[in-house]
Amino acid sequence: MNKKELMDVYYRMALARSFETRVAEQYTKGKIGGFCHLYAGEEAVALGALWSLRPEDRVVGSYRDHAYFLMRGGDPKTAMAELFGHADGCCKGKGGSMHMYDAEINFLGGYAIVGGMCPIAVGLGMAAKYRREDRVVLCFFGDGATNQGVYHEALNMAALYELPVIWVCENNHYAIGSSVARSSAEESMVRKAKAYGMPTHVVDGMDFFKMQSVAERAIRRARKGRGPSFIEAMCYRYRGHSMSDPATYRSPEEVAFWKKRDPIPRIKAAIGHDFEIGEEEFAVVDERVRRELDEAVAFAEAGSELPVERLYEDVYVD
Amino acid sequence: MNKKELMDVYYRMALARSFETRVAEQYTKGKIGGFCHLYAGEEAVALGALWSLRPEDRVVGSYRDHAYFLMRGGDPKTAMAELFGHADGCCKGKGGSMHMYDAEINFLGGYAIVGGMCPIAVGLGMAAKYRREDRVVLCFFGDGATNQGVYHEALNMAALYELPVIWVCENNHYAIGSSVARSSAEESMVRKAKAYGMPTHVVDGMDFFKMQSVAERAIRRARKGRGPSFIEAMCYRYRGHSMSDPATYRSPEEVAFWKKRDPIPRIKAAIGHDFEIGEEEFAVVDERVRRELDEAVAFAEAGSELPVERLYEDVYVD
Amino acid sequence: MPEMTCREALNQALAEEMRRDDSIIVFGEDVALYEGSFKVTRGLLKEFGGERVIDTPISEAAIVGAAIGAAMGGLRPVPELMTVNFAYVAMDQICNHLALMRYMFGGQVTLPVTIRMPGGGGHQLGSQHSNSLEVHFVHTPGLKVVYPSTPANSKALLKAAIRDDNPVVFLEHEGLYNFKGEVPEEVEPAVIGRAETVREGRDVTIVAYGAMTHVALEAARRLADDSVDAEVVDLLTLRPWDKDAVAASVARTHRAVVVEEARPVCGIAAEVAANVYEMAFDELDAPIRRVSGADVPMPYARDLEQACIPHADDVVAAVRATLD
Amino acid sequence: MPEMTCREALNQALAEEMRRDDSIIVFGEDVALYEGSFKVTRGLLKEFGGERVIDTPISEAAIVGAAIGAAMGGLRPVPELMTVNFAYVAMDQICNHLALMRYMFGGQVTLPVTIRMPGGGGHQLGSQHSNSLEVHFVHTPGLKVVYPSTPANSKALLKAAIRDDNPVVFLEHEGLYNFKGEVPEEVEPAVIGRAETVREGRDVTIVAYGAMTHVALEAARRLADDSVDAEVVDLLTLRPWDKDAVAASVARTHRAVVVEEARPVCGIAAEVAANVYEMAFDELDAPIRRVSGADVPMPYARDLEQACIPHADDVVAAVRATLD
Ligand SMILES: Cc1ncc(C[n+]2csc(CCOP(=O)(O)OP(=O)(O)O)c2C)c(N)n1
Ligand SMILES: Cc1ncc(C[n+]2csc(CCOP(=O)(O)OP(=O)(O)O)c2C)c(N)n1
Ligand SMILES: [Mg+2]
Ligand SMILES: [Mg+2]
Repeated sequence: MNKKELMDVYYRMALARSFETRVAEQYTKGKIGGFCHLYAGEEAVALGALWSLRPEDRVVGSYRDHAYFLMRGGDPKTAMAELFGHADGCCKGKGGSMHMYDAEINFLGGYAIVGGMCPIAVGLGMAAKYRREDRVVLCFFGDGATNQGVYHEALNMAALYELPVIWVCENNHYAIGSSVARSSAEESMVRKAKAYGMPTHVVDGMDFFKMQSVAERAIRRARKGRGPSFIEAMCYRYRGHSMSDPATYRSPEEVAFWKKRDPIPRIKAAIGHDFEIGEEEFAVVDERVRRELDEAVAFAEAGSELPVERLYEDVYVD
Repeated sequence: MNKKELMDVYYRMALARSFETRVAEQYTKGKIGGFCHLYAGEEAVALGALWSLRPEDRVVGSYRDHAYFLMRGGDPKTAMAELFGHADGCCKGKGGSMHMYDAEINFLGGYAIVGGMCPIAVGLGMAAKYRREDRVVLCFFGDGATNQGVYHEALNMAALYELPVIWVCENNHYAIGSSVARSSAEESMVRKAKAYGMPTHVVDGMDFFKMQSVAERAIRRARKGRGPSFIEAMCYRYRGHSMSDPATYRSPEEVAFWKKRDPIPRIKAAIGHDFEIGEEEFAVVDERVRRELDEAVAFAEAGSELPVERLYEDVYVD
Repeated sequence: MPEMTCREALNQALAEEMRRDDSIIVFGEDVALYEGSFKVTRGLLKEFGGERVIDTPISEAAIVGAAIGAAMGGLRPVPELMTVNFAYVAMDQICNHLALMRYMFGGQVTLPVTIRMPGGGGHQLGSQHSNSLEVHFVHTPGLKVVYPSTPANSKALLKAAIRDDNPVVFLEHEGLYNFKGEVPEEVEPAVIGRAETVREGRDVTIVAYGAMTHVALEAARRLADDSVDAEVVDLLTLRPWDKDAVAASVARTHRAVVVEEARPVCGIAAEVAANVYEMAFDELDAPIRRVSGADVPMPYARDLEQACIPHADDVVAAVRATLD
Repeated sequence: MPEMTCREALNQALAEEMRRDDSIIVFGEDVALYEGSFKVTRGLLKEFGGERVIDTPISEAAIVGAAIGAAMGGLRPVPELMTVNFAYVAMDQICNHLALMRYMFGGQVTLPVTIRMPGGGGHQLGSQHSNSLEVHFVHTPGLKVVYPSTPANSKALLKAAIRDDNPVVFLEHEGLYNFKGEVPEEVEPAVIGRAETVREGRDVTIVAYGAMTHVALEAARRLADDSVDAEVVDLLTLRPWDKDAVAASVARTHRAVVVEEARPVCGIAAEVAANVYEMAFDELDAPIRRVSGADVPMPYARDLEQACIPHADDVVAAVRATLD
């Protein structure tokens, strides 16, 4: 990767991280409602996985979806407006935090039923394969989703039909308050996925480069028509499960352990080392992020909800 | 096993086999309705698995349930009456072929939703464990059930809680017209079950002794509180999926291949060899089976349905 | 006009639509090689090949989810669930994904999915295989629900469902697969949401759908022998259902009976009745009678099962009660 | 009398019943160590230990199935589904197993299972997390369905549900968890199936349940300012629901409005209305009005969401319509 690309990596991770900080602020102010799940800490997973995609490739994920949306190129303005429930949000304010969507960038949705997006990824793969389109599908979900029945049905179908689907399991070690060890008889997500006879990879999800390279391999394989792959990205969420979870089930030591592996300083260090980039250049990016997020918040604050007369729109196509 | 026990093995297999022949006759005559799935060919699986159970152990299975019911000690009369839909059937005629049940013998049901009985086995295991009762649970299901989400949820829970559940997968190579190879990315049920970190066994399900010995091991382990096991019994159903399936998707050669491995002649040969038992002794058993089934059919023919006034009984406990 | 069964009519609708539009794919358990548990997909694999007619594992939730994804990917999937009973294991994908995704994503997704599901009682299939699940779908905004009753409307409605850009739950009564009737050479897609008056009459309106339409017609014939002239309205679509047609009929007859095979509590008949009262309270000369399936799990025994399903006698009795 | 929230009352009911009967076990996602997503199971792990208060994986279908098996094994399980929305993934175990097994097996099984499920809208949880699923359960024979509205009846009904030998779907409104009220020192189990007249009045009967009971009461207060004297009946149990109480009230008031948070089509209000007409057609001076949740997937935006949920204004308007 060249310098420009690497600075883009930094930008996207910084944007996603800072976005979550702003979201937390606005949530606390009561501007954002509902359940709100932040991605802070896991940025390298999403960005590494998304990095080698092409615009026409398709992405689905869970309710922890702000980062997917932004890193795929979504506009922070429409994202923030969505969180405010406003008409100019990416889903007109009908979706909210858990249900971002932007057809333009082929981010095809955040879904709030654990595992529920997995068979949808299968169908997207079926469409691409039938149409002989050169598109792959990326599906993000958590460790907890591997205990939901439909997840298994989906993996089996993807492998059986050799579909171009890349399964990205964000193993952040917890499903709300339940650690993997307390909820899964088999703690290794990769060993669990062996039941479907597809290539599997475990990777340090706090390291963008490792994540990116494993994902690239899987994507290339899918493009060649050789079927799905499974990636287990070991990672950690810095915050509680959602804005309302104080996360008392985790020790401060554990949190500190993972914060030491923060992907953002790591990428900074790597870039700094390879290209002799100093703090000033990062500060420029940070400033850009700050400005864009100021604009996003201002945009959201300026908006308003859809008029109630439009409540019944979008239930059916006319 | 002594001679008496072995003759009992023969009796039970012969009874189950002949029962299905009678059922087919009565079905063709229109005395039996609905979906009707025969167990012919798979007798060694059920009997081998059930053999080492104690009366207080509990058994659940699929809709292909006549054999479980009979081999567990159920009365052929109430079984046949159930198939006729009569009030003196094992479920008062409300269950039918797919839903036999007899609390007395701890056969706790045939279930007609593929995989649907698996979590019920988990709950039975939870109850036994919590009560510190020395009881195990045996759960029968087909290869097709391993593609149903809830099956995976159930196996995970059984392993996580170390429950005394023995999972018996009857791999008869087909789910209706779909061969395992055409429906499961991983054709080995045992490899699929590895995802739950419990001991797994593949066994020749056409051989009573092999089946019995593997099951006994699993049962012993469960009794010791060491958790669930998974058994894949390779077997074959001689008839179509149900009475209405001509089974044209299977070659005559394939059927012949499996019929050569028929568990009943095999057990006869083994007993004959070890104890020098001749055809006459088997003929006595065959005669007993014939008489019992004549009685069962006569019993069923003599009965009648519950009066319609009792339609609303059994929906709720008063 | 050629005569054929509902099964054949449905099969023709699938084949004709697939010829017309290569974005249509059909998938489900044993729909391809085995040609369908009820043989509705007979011949499709042969004509359209394995890329368009696909056998799936026994994974109903994933089948529906895959249909959603395939539709998002530009196809027009027509999955089959082997029977409607298995919709219970796919309920989350049907009601909490398919039905609401267009809305939740602010209109950005179009999901032209038609889920075909055989169902209905009367064949001694026992409690777990004899459910009539229409209420669950009709209760859920975002779905359309269609339930044909004859070969001709089976064909016209299935074509309409497939061409509709909304998710359609397409219910087929197993008891009607062998039911014969005339079907025009050329069938145009029906209008989803429009009821049909299948018999005109002055004295009472009988509202029915699916297999119950035939029960209602039989009742009307018997009533005619006693000089009661019943009008029979076949809803055909259960969501959205044709309130105007029903209200107009009741405005003429001043009496109504609603027949459903499904269970009564929060049933289709309750919905129709509640609306008719709202629309035509002053027109009604008697309370609306509901004739529903028995409020019990379906028993296996033949006579018990028959006692759970509405018959012409029951409808006749209900009509008489409204005339008293 | 001590004052407490619904959350505390439910928590007390669980603890008291567990003390009384060691066959009761509680399980579900994050109910033990985390003490419940809504903290209804707070303190239970500590008091009763990990053998009776058990965290499960995210496997709702298996949770319900395990409850069935545990009940067959002699226990009295009280599983929690984190929210009612996830009942969709467990629908087969709830409606096609739990509900019908006793019947299907000819009365040989007794399934004293109480499934607790928080639900209801109003917290901007979006389309997939704001469903009111009562209709699906109420439509299904074999289940009982309970929906309390105050701390006192929450406690009395949960005790009754747990002691009931039938499967009970126990719905808790998330918006009521912090709702406070007086609860007697000693609470006896309520009678399942009995409604309560929470306000007497002469002019109109407002039938409601769950959170809507408070909306109905607020409407009644406003109407009183205009000299309209409304009676409010809280159903408390939705299956079986108390037809006698409702009919008796309507026989006095001659007018009725039914309020539900759930969606209208085949809703609870349709069911109540259809029955009231059948029971008391000649008593009614005006058509029954239904006030239901909007017939759309739930939107996230605050005002849009509020527009989907019945408010006192809507009830007042409906009452006025019946009085015109
Ligand atoms: C079917 C279902 N059950 C329960 C929930 C409630 N819930 C939301 S997120 C969550 C934990 C998911 O954990 P995981 O899959 O590891 O993802 P993470 O939140 O850690 O990213 C649960 C139980 C849900 N949304 N869907
Ligand atoms: C959830 C569900 N889907 C579909 C069916 C229809 N069905 C009944 S049996 C069967 C095949 C099951 O195959 P397998 O599990 O291998 O058992 P076998 O019949 O071979 O004993 C199918 C698809 C069902 N009963 N339940
Ligand atoms: Mg997680
Ligand atoms: Mg099989």
